[in-house]
Amino acid sequence: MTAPLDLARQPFLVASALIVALLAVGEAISPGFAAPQQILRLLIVAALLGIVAAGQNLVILGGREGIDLSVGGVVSLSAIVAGNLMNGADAGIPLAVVACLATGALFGIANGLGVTLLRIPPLVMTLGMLGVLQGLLVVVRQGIPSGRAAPALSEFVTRSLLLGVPGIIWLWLLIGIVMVLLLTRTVFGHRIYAIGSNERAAYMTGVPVKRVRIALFTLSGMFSAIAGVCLLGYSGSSFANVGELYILPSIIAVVLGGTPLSGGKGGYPGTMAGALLLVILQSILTTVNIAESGRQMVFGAALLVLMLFYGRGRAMRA
Amino acid sequence: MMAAVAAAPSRGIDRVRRAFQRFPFLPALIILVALLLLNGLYQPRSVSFIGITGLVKTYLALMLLSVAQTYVVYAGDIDLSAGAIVSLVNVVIVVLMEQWGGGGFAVLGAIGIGLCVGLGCGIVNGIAVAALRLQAIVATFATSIFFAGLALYVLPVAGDPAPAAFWRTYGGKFFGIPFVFYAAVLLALVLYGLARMRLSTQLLAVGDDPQAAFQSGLPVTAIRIKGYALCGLFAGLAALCVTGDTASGDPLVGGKMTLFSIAAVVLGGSALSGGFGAVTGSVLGALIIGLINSLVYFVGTPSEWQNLVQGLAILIALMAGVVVGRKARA
Amino acid sequence: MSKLKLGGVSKTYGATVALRRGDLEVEAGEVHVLIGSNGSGKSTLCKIVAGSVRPDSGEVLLDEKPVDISGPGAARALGIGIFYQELSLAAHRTVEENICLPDLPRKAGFFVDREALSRKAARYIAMFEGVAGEGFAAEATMENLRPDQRQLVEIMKALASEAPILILDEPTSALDRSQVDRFFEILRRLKGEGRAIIFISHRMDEIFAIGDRVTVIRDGLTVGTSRIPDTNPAAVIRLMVGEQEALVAPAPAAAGAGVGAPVLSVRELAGPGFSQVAFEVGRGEILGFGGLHGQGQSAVLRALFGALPRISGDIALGGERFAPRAPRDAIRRGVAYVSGDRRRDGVIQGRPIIENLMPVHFLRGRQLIARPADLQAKAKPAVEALHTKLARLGDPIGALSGGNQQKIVIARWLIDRPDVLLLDDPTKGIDLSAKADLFALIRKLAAEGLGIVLYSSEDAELLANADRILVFNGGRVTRELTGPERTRYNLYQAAYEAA
Amino acid sequence: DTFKIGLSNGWVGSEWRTQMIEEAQAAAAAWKAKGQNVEVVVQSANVDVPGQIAQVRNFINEGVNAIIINPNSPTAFDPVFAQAKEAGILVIATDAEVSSPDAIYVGIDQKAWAEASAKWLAETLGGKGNVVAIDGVAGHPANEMRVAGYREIFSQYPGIKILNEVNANWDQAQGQQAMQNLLATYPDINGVWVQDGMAAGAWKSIMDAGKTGTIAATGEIRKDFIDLWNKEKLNSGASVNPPGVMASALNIAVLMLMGKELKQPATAGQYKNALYLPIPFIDSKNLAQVTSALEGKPGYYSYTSQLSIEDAEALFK
Ligand SMILES: Nc1ncnc2c1ncn2[C@@H]1O[C@H](COP(=O)(O)OP(=O)(O)OP(=O)(O)O)[C@@H](O)[C@H]1O
Ligand SMILES: Nc1ncnc2c1ncn2[C@@H]1O[C@H](COP(=O)(O)OP(=O)(O)OP(=O)(O)O)[C@@H](O)[C@H]1O
Ligand SMILES: [Mg+2]
Ligand SMILES: [Mg+2]
Repeated sequence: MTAPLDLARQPFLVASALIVALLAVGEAISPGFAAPQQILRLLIVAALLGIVAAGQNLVILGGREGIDLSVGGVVSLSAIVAGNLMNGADAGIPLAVVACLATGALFGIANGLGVTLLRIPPLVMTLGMLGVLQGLLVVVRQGIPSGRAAPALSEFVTRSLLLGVPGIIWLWLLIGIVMVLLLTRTVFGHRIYAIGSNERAAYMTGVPVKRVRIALFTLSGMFSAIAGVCLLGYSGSSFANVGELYILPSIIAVVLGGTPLSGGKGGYPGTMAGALLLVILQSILTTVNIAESGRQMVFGAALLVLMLFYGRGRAMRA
Repeated sequence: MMAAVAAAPSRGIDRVRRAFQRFPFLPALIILVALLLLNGLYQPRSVSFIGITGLVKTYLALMLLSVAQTYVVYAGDIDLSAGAIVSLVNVVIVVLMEQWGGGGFAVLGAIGIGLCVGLGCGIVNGIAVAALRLQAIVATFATSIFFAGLALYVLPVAGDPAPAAFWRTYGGKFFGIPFVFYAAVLLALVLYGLARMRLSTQLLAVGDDPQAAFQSGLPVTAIRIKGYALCGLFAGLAALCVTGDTASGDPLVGGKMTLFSIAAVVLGGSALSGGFGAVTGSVLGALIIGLINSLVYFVGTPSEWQNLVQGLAILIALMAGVVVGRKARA
Repeated sequence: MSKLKLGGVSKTYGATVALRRGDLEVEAGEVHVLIGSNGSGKSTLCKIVAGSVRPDSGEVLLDEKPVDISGPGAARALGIGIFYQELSLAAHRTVEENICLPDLPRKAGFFVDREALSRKAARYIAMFEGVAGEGFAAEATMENLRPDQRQLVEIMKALASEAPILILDEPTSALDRSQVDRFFEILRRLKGEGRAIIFISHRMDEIFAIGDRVTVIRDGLTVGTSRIPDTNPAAVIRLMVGEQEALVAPAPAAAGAGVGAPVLSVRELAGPGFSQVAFEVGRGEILGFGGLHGQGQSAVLRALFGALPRISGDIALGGERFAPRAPRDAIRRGVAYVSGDRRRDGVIQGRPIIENLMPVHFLRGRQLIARPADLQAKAKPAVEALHTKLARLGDPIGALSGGNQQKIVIARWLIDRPDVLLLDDPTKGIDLSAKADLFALIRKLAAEGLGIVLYSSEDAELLANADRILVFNGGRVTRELTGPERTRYNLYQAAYEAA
Repeated sequence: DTFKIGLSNGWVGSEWRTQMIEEAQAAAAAWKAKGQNVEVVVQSANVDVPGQIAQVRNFINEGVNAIIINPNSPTAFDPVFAQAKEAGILVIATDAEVSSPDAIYVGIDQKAWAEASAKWLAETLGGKGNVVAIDGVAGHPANEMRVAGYREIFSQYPGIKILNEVNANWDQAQGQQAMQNLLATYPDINGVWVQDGMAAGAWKSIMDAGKTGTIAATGEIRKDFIDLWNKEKLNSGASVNPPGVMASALNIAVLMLMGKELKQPATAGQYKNALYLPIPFIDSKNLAQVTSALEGKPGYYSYTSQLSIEDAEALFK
């Protein structure tokens, strides 16, 4: 109907086709790879990445070279904060979730303010912020009681909640629906695309450019915080630097999902497929018994090939 | 007719503005001088001859890698694989020098091959980004994984020693002056020459507006590939310095340098969006990172706070550089 | 013998046919005018010749020999130089570097020969000596230049190719009269040297002043070529619009008739590039801003819209104080602003037409939710009022021609009716029929009680449509022309006399 | 007078490292009671190899008496350690061995560390079964020594088959994901050899798959894991790489600065400069004792041991 969906649909189909193909490859290499239980486990891992990528996707859609490298730091910090606040007790979950969302929002706002008010390029601002967060992790870990996940949280992430599907996958699905509605059916969504496509024109038509952009970075921080809490549930206890792994993969998931880094077009369904694609690829490589050097070379080359499917830019001479 | 009236009082401001436009690295220079003074204040020996020699020895590699990064940033591109190229070249030359016996010719031969490997990696990146039109950030991240895997294949575990002839040269002195200073002077000359190359202007023009450059008749794809090739070559040179300073092969050695090289480029006043900047600034930016790290220690920051203070200081320097540079130019 | 000949070149972008069948024959020593309404395919044709667009079919002959133009570089090598409508300049490079960019003089193979570069650029800079304006210098960077100065650099860059064939795609759209005059002198000299020149403009007077022959393109088809002495504007327009009746300019407005209470009044307004500006606009009135290019007219309009920082003075809207800090403030109070620079200020590229129409409504209607059906219903009337040609509201805006894009940009202000409409050279690069539509609509809006301020760089347009004209010079209003004073003579006199 | 000792740590990505520094600082403070003032200065940050070389250069500039370093590379410090020695500075590496002839290594033998747990696993499996290994960062020397260690042990048991070895970069979550993928691919795993914090992750996947009773896997030494071990009655065994190694190295450094001489010069290991410390082992036999030693400590706290000043003195003439 409206264009955001139209634009999102195509890459989504491409990525979905690739997912099926990769699952077939995985099943051929090691029987049992595409069994329902294993796919659910892959979905859990993909959900963690996909939630981080939701924020990344928003920031990228907003244009002006939008990118958020600080997601890794926020994920780590939030996992640690959540672990300390819940300290293995279910009663601590609400407080932990609220505190983490606030923390994520705080750093997101800081990023947003730097990018809009001081007009620091997002890559620079969030790279610097990542350094700060990594430093902060070291400080925060000093003299803390514990970093254990509450049992209910672990259950939510790893055990079946409904229809045999774990809660985190439902959460991811919910986030997916909210993201699609947000981007296509709200004024805020239209404004995101507008500032991502032509910030000046958006400004001249009354879009509160700065506020929208700050909101995008804030949401990115909050999504990373949610991912951090879930990651705590996934691994049972918090530990340092868990989030670093999510920085570049979250960007790749967005790109594989058909949102170009230049912003202004694309959507979240593709990103979800991109995240799953990435996780499946990594899993296949884990199960193949070759040396790590070989795994890395295959992974790098495979990423390049995957990007050829839709990550390509416009030709100079059309 | 209008503007002529207001010309007189603004001439001084105009001159400042022009200076910042011509020398985008001025904010970096100011920060660098301030940091040198502070380092000297807290630890006089750190700015002694020996201290500065050590600084240059350690950070020459990052300076070169930042220069490498600058050439792709000129064109509005970026190279996240620069650090992986450093690792790859490092292990290639160390393994070759060992296999060929570690003599003078072995060292020179290995250096030659190493630089070719760097160049080759750069060209691969250039083809992926410019010819295949993949987005630079993600494509070079993918190639970085590939190069890192290759490095691991060449040398599966860190620790192969480089021949003494090699690192003793790098760490040694000639006529009482440390080798690295000769290298730094040579680097300055090379950069001066490169700044006058047609390629530099063309890269900057491409960075300003690739479509416009293309329509002007510039071979945009070839220019961007050349930019990446230059980047690979300088990453190779950076690897030589890493090898000289660490005297060994390590397939992981360059990994963390990539982000620092980008930070150095920004600290040096170049615009990541392309079209504007100077390699001189990136060299200063690399030194700023080094000096911030040592200053944080010299002022007596408790160990658990060091990372945070370093992170904050670099963030503030980045923001200050961007803001001051823009204010001064506007 | 023709210097350049195009035989049936065509180009489609997805569903959009940009050029159906372009035929053109240009001889050495002539200025060959290309004319056609917006989106008729002129620029596409030019870009095909210049190698920056790949044609789908057709052939290009140089000196009656077929050539393969594989890219802009190849075109240059074949002796084709071009001025791009959208310019092709590097913002952070200097004037002289930009002039020489396609072919940097070299030293020792790899290095730039700085002296040769300066010498070469100086030749072309000298051609516009005296008309280039304040701040124009060989060492100035593009980002510090005004739009007209940038256009001059693009002209110099095209001239520096010294190509036997020169393509000039709307090179005068931002230039003022003195600059155009100088440029035409140069063109006449080049013509004398035997160059073949393709010249595009929407300004009829320019076409008849400089052209030798004129070729008309309609909907991507070449529909005819005539010698300029054998034709007249009316005939050309008839060719452009086809079977439809040629559109006549609307009758001059009834000056002052039916002007209501002041809706916008301005006192002592000062800001970057203007000062001591004062005026009132009544309901139903179209107030014109005239004068030479860049005398502060646009800046005043932007200031009224809240898009310029650091202004002083008093503005009142419908009698109430008004101090906009951002366009958002102005929009909320019912001020609308249409910029002629649609690529920069107007169009949200790459997004659907509907999304381009709605942002103002979102703000004025205090909306949070965007329901597609609701949006369609609101957008339709606004689009239809302007006779916009489009397939579906969900199509990307890039599928429309420039003129139709501009209509969308205007239509977005009509969904919620504003009180004040600020038009900042709104017809730049718009074809004649679209202009006629637009001014009919503007008059209608005025009649409905809007106060309208119109700045136009085309004097005829201003004289025909404004009830009253304020002539700007050096950032101030130097003369007000009302009623029968609104003559071309008075306008020029006020514009050219020293401020 | 006071000995000034610089502690250099090039990675702060785990609590183990923090604890290592804290124990070393505590050890320095303990010398005061003995009448010897020891001042420690610390540089501890995430740096790459060149960055850590810069840390050492800072210490040299500052004129410390000794440097104790947990190095990011085995060989990269040769030149800068030579420079330190020229300046009369004692250099001791800990946790990871260095090749420099100008330094000594005080710490555990990483290979023996891996051998101990591999041996436990092989014995627990009765000398036969399918084993997978989850390793740290490929190319990292400590990892490679450990890999060599377990491979050597497993090769001595003809019944043990290594199905696959994967790298999870010493990251708990990656260890968990790797284990999950391995479980899906190989339904018949009997044993898992996994290092450090990744063990907690691997065990989580094993528990999620409901295979706690059928799989034996190596463990780790943080209190959280020890608690889990007790609670779930895991079939596990863990070699201890105590964070106290730096404190041990510091005690040795102080004694050397006092001019004392080692009874047995440090000549062990591949670089002939090592002084190996004993490697404690945790299995079901001493689990209770370890648990009580960790009583009241935070979850990330690692089971530790170190050479006391007296232990260290005993090594000197
Ligand atoms: N005078 C102007 N003309 C054109 N574009 C502008 C102008 N001023 C700002 N912009 C564009 O709009 C962006 C945001 O500007 P602005 O400061 O007004 O934000 P805002 O949306 O009003 O934010 P806030 O909600 O904080 O007021 C700028 O980065 C710039 O690209
Ligand atoms: N890159 C493109 N992608 C899609 N459509 C395009 C593109 N370039 C041009 N078009 C379309 O092709 C048609 C012809 O465009 P062109 O720019 O040649 O018109 P023109 O005659 O130069 O118009 P104007 O007078 O407005 O400059 C228009 O409908 C335009 O929207
Ligand atoms: Mg055109
Ligand atoms: Mg504002």
